[in-house]
Amino acid sequence: MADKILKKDKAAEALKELSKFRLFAPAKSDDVVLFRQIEDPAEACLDYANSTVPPKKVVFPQTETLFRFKLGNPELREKNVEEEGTTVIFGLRPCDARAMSIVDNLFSWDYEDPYYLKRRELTTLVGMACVTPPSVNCFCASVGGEPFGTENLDLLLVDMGEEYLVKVLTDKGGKLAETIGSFMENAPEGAAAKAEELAGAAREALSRSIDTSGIEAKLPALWDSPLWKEVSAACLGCGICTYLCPTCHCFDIQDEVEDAEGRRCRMWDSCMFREYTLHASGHNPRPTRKERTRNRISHKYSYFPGKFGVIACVGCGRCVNLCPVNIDILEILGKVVEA
Amino acid sequence: MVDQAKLREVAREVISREDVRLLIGYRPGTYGFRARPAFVESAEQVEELVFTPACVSNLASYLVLEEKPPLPRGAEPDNRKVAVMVKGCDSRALVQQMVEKAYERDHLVVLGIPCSGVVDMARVEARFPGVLSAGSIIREGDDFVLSFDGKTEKVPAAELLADKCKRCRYPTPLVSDIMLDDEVERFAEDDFSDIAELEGKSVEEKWAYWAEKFSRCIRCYSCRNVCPMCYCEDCILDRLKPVWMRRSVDISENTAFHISRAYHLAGRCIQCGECARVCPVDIPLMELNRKFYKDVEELYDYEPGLSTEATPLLSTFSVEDREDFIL
Amino acid sequence: MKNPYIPYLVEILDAWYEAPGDRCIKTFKVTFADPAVWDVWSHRPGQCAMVGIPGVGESMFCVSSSPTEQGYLRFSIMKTGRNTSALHELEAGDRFYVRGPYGNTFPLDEWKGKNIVTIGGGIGQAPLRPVIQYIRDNRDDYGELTVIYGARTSADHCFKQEFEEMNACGDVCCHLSIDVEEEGWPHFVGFVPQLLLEAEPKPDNAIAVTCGPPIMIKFVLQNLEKLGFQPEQVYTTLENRMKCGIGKCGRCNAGPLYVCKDGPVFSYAQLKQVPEAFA
Amino acid sequence: MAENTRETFEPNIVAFLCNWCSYAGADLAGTSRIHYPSNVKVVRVMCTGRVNPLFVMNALQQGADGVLVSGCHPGDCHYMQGNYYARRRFTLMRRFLEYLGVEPARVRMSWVSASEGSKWKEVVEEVVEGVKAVGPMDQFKRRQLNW
Repeated sequence: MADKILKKDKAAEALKELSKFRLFAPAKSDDVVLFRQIEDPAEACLDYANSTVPPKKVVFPQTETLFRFKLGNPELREKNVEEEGTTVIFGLRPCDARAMSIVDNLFSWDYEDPYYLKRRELTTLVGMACVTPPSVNCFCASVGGEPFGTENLDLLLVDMGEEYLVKVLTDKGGKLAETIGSFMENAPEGAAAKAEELAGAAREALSRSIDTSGIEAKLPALWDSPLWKEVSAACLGCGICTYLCPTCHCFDIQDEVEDAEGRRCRMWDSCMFREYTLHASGHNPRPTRKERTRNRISHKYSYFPGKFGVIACVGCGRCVNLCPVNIDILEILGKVVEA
Repeated sequence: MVDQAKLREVAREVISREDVRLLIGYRPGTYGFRARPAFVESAEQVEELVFTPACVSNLASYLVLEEKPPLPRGAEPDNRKVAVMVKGCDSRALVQQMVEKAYERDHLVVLGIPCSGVVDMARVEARFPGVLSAGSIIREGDDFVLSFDGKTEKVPAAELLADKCKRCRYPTPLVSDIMLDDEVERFAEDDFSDIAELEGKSVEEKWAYWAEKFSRCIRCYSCRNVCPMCYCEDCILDRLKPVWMRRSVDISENTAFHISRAYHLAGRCIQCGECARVCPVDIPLMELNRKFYKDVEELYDYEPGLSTEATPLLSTFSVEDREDFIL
Repeated sequence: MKNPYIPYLVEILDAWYEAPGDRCIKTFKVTFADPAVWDVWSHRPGQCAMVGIPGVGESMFCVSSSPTEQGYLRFSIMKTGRNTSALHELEAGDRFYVRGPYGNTFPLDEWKGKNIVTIGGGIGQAPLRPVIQYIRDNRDDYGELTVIYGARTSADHCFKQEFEEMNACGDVCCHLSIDVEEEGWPHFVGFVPQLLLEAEPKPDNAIAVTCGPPIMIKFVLQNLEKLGFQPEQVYTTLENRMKCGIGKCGRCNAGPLYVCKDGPVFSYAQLKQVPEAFA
Repeated sequence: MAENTRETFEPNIVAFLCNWCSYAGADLAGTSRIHYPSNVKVVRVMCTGRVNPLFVMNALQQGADGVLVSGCHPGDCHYMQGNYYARRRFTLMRRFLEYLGVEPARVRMSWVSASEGSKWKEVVEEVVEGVKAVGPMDQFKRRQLNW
């Protein structure tokens, strides 16, 4: 399908139309932007930098039921993800969309994870290109992304000032575009070229970068390096860097019972927590934050690429922006390169 | 403001002492205006130390955060002292930790920094976005002077000051071995006006307010981990037997988490504001802590973190304690 | 495709205690409630399964029976936490849930024609039991079988009867030990690594498999090296906390390895490349 | 549980009673055939000092509409001081829960001695009336959200 134009004053109507699906869009709560299920287009905030919590939570909810049961009854009732129906994530950043394609590797290797994959199948991703980098700590271009990246997106919106240029990237995107076709018009000649120009400028505007070549091989060799103690000294051991990472995917499984009914559910977990690896015997293979930090970096930049051929980091900068003590993954990687 | 050269000189002397193994201070961050904790183990490292209004962290947390895995057989633990730089508010955490017997006074060398207020980094970054190269913030009278990318900007202090500083009762450290500057007179009072409005609302309005805040919580536990008073080795949040708080993230468990966190700080919170600062989804955690703080002061005339001779609030009582609600 | 998170219901055919104490060990002999599951279930020695009770939780245990034992699965479980305590409450006729089998297996086909030495300590014998059983059921395919096993006391010995049988039958060379002297104990007294030196198995055309507490494994590996075993000849199993069992949740990672998928069986040669494996 | 309307609402009250005074007081009410509302579910503890304030939170999560903590009168604690500590803890907890939006009527405390069977009746009546007036607890009860 040819490129379209969605005038900004029509955006609300388009969102209204899309809200017949399960529609997630960035919305403001106080000063925090989070992806929320939107019923009223007025809640959406499309003029935003980036969401604090990545939209991974739509396809990989922080807590989700795997199956339900009644005590004393052997029947296990599987959660039916299909029931959630068609889902649209509107206005996500290209890095966050790319992150989902990275996580897809994990959830589909060997055993297929039915919950995640079904949700991915049901979800259409409508991206919002980064005309200006959302933060000084964006470094998507260093890890295979682009401010105008289209990877894994079904539609890409480019903010051209008065209007959005809508690029249709997949059939799924095409179908979605049709449902809001009446609010859009054909893109005038030159719009694509203007978008190209903006893309180039956005790429130029990225202020941080890292040369990742060689890091994958180098990390295992730095196992005993003193650098890990140095970079983890300030670490508080909280879950910010992992929970807010669009590619982090570790989870815990717990059973919950309320009266005679129960469920087995899974919830995000973080390798930065002490309990994460703690054995029942009291032994902990990663006894301090030093080992946990080493694991976090190594997993993203060495183990994951070793297994799936892609770095498990999209350069969104959240872990740098939001770390309470300014632990900076680019600084750590810089030290790895230098070491 | 603290003379940076003097600060380094003192730090050099302290870390050179044989009975000191570690000095915890501040150094410039990796970008923009940020500053971050510094862990100095040798005299060579002192050159990077700074103290500026960007030094927001409460370093007292690190005294109780250290993880001590079992030592290899035959190895002796390093029991030498730890030196730590503290602002007025941070020093109260040390006092309260000692009240609770987290460690002995002579475990520490305290470098006190009389402080006229630190910035709210979120406000600074919102006002001057996109600053990557190292910027500096200094205090000049009633203004903060920010220098970055070759520019200098003067901003009235009140516009960038952290909220906790606007009501700081104890700008000068209450405990110190070496004071790095002249005492700062109390420049603000705390009348709890920030929570008065909410206190005056109906229970329905209150719950609507908190339900929205708690529903955002992602349970990263940064508020717990950053807190200098949250240092139980075995936290009930991590307990699986019994399960106090389920790990599932929903309004019920999130509320339970916030009640537990705040209650465990009743009569212990020393108002450093770190929890609210680090929360990635901006839950106003200090509004919870301050409710307790206010009630404790009002009911029991008690302020935590003022004297190492004090008894923890809930380990004591008075026969005369109010009981007007008891049937 | 079947949802891998949904477990199969099993019924306990028989259950008995192997060892007493706070951390007692109980063996469960189970079969699938739905016999049709046997058509899709096939495990090999070394493989694991998630065992649990809805409402309590799940934990990973090795299947301690050999596939050559038809019609049932066995699990030997030490009481350490919430889930294992709940499992220990169960008796013959009760039911719980199992999903799997997970992970890789001991390369028993590659080992054909070789002498096999198993070195186990405490509950660590559970993953070795299917190896021993498998070899005994395919006795002509393998050379000598040497079983070295120790536990703290004679009461702590798992699978006592089977050791007695093995001692009697003569096709297995059996070495047993306890840590501290006991009256009437006819075998070795001391730790398993010492017993290994005592037994002195020959490295020629041999494979050594060891399983037990980390500290024991550490010294067994050293002593096997002393005896001339090459890292390629030595196998062990790793254990980490696990939640999903299917290579998703990330919890069992030891360096780049997913213990639940790439393991639990590893050769010492492999593990030498992964420092975290011995952390 | 059947749907409750405000009119027919029968609150679920969890009462933590100390072994020495309030439990005995409630027992006395029973043996004296004093009728009192059956809404309270009693949990006997050795002393109100043993009642962790988080029990209140947990009870409200699990479906209680109100919580009552009851112990010996000040000065009469079997362990000398347990009720004094409890008094501080619940004073703070009650105010805090009110601040979060939990009606104070849901968190009550009383002193009932072993001889006060009739006071026990009055306390229960007052607590039940109070909770009835504010209706079912639905702020942060564990609900089967998205189960």
